[in-house]
Amino acid sequence: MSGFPILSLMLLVPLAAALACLFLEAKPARNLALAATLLDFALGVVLWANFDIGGAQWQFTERVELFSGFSYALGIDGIALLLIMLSVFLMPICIGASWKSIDKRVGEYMAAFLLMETLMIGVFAAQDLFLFYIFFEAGLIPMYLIIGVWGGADRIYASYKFFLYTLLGSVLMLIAMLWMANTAGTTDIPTLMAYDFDPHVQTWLWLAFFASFAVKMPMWPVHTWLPDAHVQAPTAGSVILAGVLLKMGGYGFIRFSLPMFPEASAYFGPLIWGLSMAAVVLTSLIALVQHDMKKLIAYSSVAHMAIVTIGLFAFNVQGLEGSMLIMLSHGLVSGALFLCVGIIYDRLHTREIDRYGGLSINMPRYALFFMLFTMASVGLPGTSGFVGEFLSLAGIYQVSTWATLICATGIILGAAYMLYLYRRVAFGEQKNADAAAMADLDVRELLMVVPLGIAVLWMGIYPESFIAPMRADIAALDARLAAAKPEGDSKVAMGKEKPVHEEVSAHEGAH
Amino acid sequence: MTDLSQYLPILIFLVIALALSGIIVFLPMAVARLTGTHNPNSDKLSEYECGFPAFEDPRSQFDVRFYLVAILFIIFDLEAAFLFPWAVSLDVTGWAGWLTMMVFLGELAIGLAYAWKKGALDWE
Amino acid sequence: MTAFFQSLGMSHDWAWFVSTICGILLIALPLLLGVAMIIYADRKIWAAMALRRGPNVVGPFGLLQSFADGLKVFLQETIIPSAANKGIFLIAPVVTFTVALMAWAVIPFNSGAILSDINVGLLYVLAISSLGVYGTIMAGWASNSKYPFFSAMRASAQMISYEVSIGFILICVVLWAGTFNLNDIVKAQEGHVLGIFNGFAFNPLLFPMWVMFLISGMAETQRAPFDLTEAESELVAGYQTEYSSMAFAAYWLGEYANVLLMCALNATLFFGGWLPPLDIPILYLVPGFIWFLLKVLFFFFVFSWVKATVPRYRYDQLMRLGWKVFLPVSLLFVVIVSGYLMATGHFA
Amino acid sequence: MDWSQSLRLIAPEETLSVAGLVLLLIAAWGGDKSSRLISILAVAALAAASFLVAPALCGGAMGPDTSAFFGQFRADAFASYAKILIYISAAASLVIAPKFFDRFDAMRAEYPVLVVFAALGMGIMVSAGDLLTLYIGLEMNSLAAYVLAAFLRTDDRSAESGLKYFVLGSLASGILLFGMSLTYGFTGTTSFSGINSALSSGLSHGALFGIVFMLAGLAFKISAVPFHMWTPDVYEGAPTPVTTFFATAPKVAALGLTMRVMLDAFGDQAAAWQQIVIFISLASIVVGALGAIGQTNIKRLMAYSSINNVGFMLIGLAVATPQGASAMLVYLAIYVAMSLGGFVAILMLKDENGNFVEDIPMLAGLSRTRPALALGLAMIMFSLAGIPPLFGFWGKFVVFQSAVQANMIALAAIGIAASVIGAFYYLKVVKIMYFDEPADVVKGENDIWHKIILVASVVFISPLGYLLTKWLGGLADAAAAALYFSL
Amino acid sequence: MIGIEHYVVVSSILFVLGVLGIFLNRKNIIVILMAIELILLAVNINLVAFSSFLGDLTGQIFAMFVLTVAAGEAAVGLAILVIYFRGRGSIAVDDVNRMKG
Repeated sequence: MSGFPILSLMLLVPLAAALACLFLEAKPARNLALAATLLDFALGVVLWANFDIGGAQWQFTERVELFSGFSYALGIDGIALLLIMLSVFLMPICIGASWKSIDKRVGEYMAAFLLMETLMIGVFAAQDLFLFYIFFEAGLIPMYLIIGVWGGADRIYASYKFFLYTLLGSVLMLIAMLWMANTAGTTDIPTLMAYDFDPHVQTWLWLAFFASFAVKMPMWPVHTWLPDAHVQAPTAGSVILAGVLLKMGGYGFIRFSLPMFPEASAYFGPLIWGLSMAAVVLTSLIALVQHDMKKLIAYSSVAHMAIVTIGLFAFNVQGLEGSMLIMLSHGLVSGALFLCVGIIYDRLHTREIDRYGGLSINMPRYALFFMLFTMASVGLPGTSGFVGEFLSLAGIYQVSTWATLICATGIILGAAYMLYLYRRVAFGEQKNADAAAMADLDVRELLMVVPLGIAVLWMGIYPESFIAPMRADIAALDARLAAAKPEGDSKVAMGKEKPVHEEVSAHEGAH
Repeated sequence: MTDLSQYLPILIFLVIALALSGIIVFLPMAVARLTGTHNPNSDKLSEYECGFPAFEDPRSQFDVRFYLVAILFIIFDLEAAFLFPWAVSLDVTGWAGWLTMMVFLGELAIGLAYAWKKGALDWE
Repeated sequence: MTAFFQSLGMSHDWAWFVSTICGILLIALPLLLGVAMIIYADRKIWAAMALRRGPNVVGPFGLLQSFADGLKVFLQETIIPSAANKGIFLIAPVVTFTVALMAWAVIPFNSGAILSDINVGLLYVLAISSLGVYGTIMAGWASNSKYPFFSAMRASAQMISYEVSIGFILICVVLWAGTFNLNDIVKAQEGHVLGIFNGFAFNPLLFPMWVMFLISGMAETQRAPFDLTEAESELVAGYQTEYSSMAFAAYWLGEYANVLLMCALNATLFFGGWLPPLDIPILYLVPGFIWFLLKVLFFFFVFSWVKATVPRYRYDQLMRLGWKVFLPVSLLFVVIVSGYLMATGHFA
Repeated sequence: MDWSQSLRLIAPEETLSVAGLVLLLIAAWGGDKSSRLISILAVAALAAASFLVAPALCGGAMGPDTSAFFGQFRADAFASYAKILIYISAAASLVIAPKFFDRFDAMRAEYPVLVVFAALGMGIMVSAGDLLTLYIGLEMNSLAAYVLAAFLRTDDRSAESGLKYFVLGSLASGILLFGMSLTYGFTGTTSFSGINSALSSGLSHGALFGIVFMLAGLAFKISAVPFHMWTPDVYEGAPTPVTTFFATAPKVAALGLTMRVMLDAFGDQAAAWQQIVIFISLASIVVGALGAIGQTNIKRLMAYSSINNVGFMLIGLAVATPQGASAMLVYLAIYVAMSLGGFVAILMLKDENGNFVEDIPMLAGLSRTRPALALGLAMIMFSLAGIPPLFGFWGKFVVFQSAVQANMIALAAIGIAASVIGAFYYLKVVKIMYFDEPADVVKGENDIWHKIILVASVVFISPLGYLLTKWLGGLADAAAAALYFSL
Repeated sequence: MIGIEHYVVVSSILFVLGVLGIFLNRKNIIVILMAIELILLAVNINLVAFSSFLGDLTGQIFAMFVLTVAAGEAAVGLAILVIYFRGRGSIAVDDVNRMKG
């Protein structure tokens, strides 16, 4: 496998398909898009299969000096691998989700999605600072169009908000990147990850990156674009937005903020914790009173991402691994939840929770999967959500017990609003005749939710598959952060071999 | 600094000429007042238009060709400004100066030809 | 002259000042007198050509006719039309007349008899004569009357049209003389052709230029056959229609002063100024001033002669002559003359 | 220096002069019937001139060998770079013109001639090594441009735009000249290198005033805030091919000239003018962006966009380093492509009767009725906004990079943050084309030349453009080096 | 003795008058053209004065170029004004408002 530019190929396949789709009629465009995404998924599987766990940190590297000022450099480590896998896994599902619901300008729609896929893979695979930036920023254009053209009634406001918020965040990052490239004399990300910037300057650089990633993530209080964008975006748009685009922020923290500016990260750690705590509680409370299903899930995303950030800034292996797992899990689960919303939206064309009810009666299969994903979102052990949240909280506990306490509250609230949602939608009496007459999942929809369900369960039951590829990278990151690690208040003492398990189970109980 | 003393007589001349023409124009006016010749009335003071009262604003639109002449004059007369210093210093500039000016005149001639062909020089 | 006044006990500066004043008066006053006489002469010549008598009542042979006319207009009422822009209306004749006098400051009447021997005398003359347009256009505009306005437009268009070719004609002269100083231009004409003829006009390359200059001069001064500005049938009396009394006379005088200036320029630039016509020592016994005066009078005769014999041009013919004949031809002659001078090593 | 060498160095100018004069005669004798032939010949002349300047650019010509007529004229790589852009823009505005003017039955033979003369003047501007040459070039360009703006004689807006352009352009020339006269007076020379060495000992107040006035005059010419007010009106009123020309070639020339003057003549005194340029550039960015928001006429929008873009380019000047100059040149090249594409796309917006559509709301739903055109325009808009992966981003990128390299991080940060405001109105155009219900107005047929130019510029600004970064950067570096060599 | 500063002051005053003439004039476009000429005149005074004081001819040559170009500019300006007047029937400054924004 060595030497074969598989990453470039993965970028090229959807790009070429995107261009072709522009010129195609609706039906062939759908088929081509599906074929291309499936092919990319297959390539992703090949990629994972060939990924040498425990081998070199950066694998599948490619480097061509095509440009002046930056280079076409690709390469992945375990972290990137998993996020790429997430992307290529979700894409065919997105295409499937849009199979029927999108009936106007299908070619352009598919082109936008395929372009999106290229850019997402590019973000995770880029090994050059500016190449990363270009992929990172470019995602705005197709997403803007997806929301604006195929979105709901308020789509224009939402698309503007999405675009301008994100743009403002990322241009500041560009300046920081320019400064870094100038100071370090290189744009190579692996090199920069090991470069020690002056701690004083780090503060500014960190803030500039933070501006971008916080908006993208999104962190409270700059999250307000997300509910709007989600509500207005078409189903597949929401899936990809929640599933992958939000992860770019977290990936940015892991790839840039933490390793490149460890001192500044430590310095700003409390800020992050504060914001995250506020986000978890506030957005959960907001989610509790939502009447719009998508909005509810959107706010839940903000809450979940807050746990990610707090885990990231715990400065230990547990926190980092946990955050990564939450990201992966959330990618699957929130995608799946949006899909579930989309499925019933396609039938009733409303997202009002009150219009539904008792769906478990006429749509038992749907109710089953919806429940699975709800539980995963809540973080029920055995589903993907549990592992990540547990590890994250374990990580932050070592640093700040208060933060852990408050975040755990958030998780309880999360259970509340998700279960409340499920109860209102799936149980209770069938108030609405139309809702009661809705058909259950068809084959296409099953084909979309079943893989998601399997993945959720797999991740919950055997997370090692997902932790293994990134273990070495997380360890490296942890080592990089070691010097700046803040002193925790929980005074966790390294005990003997056995009590470690007790400690874990104790927390589990509290959970 | 060039010697400007030769211009002083011109200045004096200007003063005297102004005085002289002032006398010519204004003295009779004063005299007329003294002799009582000054006796205006509205008919005398109306402008001359073949015995009719004026029909229209005399400064209303007039022929655009006057503009054209003015524009052409500005162009061609000012080009001559370059010729004057050239003409007296041809001994210094030599063939290079001559050739340069011929190029310039050639361009001027082309401009003239263009104006001619376009009918800018025709009055009717 | 300065020395003379110094001998009267004045300081040098004062002596210079007084002598300059005297010089100016020596130019201006005879000029006025000369203009008066020349008007008389003009009418006489014109009459003679038409086999009429002309003015013959006032004074011997009517010699005092102009003075009688002058006295008459002097005692007339100066009418300022109510619609006129009063200030400009009154300044206009002052400008015209002043400008007509000013140009004489650099004309050499004799070797050294020049008020202001500046190095760019010719440019000065060109500049001052260009200013003449202002008097005309101000009069036309300030009168606020249709005919004067049209006349002023015509007059200025005509003047500037011919100024263009005059400029190029003068370039030819300057090329040959190598200077702008009128005195030096005169000197450069000494024995210019075959060592005998004093005057550029005898030079085959410059003769056409002189012809054009003469004609342009007539157009420039709005003399017949180019007196379209005062074509009585169309425009009454031209831009000075609304003027009366001495203001009117100021135009009259200024116009003739300009005619005389043109004659003087013809003499100076093409016929050797105060030099005798031929470079023969015996002719130098006659004072230069006399030669100059004779030449000026001769050209004035030509002007009168033309006025008496040539019918008036139409305006389009006038413009065509200026733009389509004189301008290209003079341009061509600049090329020819300078080329000839370069080729013959005139400057070497 | 000998004459033949000088004459060889100005070969492109000679070509254009001769071509212009010959074409003028053809125009006089052939009349408007020959306008097509004249256009073709004019394009050929511009191509020939480009061919003649190319070697100097590729060879990175600099130094004394490129100095003609005792340093009055410089045929170095910098000049060549700018000239190629100018000639390309001029040729493009010739190619797109006939279809436009045919509509008004106003394709006159003088149009190509004027464009050629304007291009000639602009070439002289960027080659100027002396205030005198500068002035001649500037006026040669301006005089032709004033006439071009008023070229549609029957159209009120065109005449008004010509008038405004003339009045404010002359005012700018006057201010510039006044600055030049002061500079001359207080340095005793008009040659750039002479001024530079005269100022090396220090800057007198008079010379400082000279710099300020010159900067103000140049700011007028490049339509930078606070001297930008003529731009929207002129861009709106002038015939669209002429606007295309105005938005591209004179911008290149004026910016090139500004660089030459500021970096060459006043290069050692950068501290004296940097603050002003920084202010001008940030003000242009903000005012250009804010002013565009309320516009409904797409040509006005593009005018504000050009003000905005000039602001970004000026950041490269404010930096006053070779990197900054090089970045500006790269930005210029990209900007020219974007403007050309943008205006050609505007030119292609015609209703079924062939009338030109300039109202932005009329573009509603263009993506459904004319998908290819809408895609092109949308790409140009995103590129103007500087959103990667479109090539417009690269221009901003290099400019900000140079600012950061010169440690002017605050400038870069403010500038780039302000670019977000600009994104708003570019998005508006895209929104109207893509999100709104079709107004179904744009229906007209289009000329093949328009399509070719649009496709060419869109391909250039597409991500494929990045493949050119190395080459373009190399040329710009050589050009900037030439600019700095003459110090 | 009149020094260079006097010339500069005079020319500066003329320059300012010219600029003000353009911006404050609300009446007639011709006045604007004249104001432009005034600016160029100020420039020429500067150039010639400096040239004379520096003993360097360049300034005078420059002044001549300025003169010539000013003439060309005036010609073009008048031509455009005539076109404008034909279309609009007015040369009042306040009427130049077909485009706003």
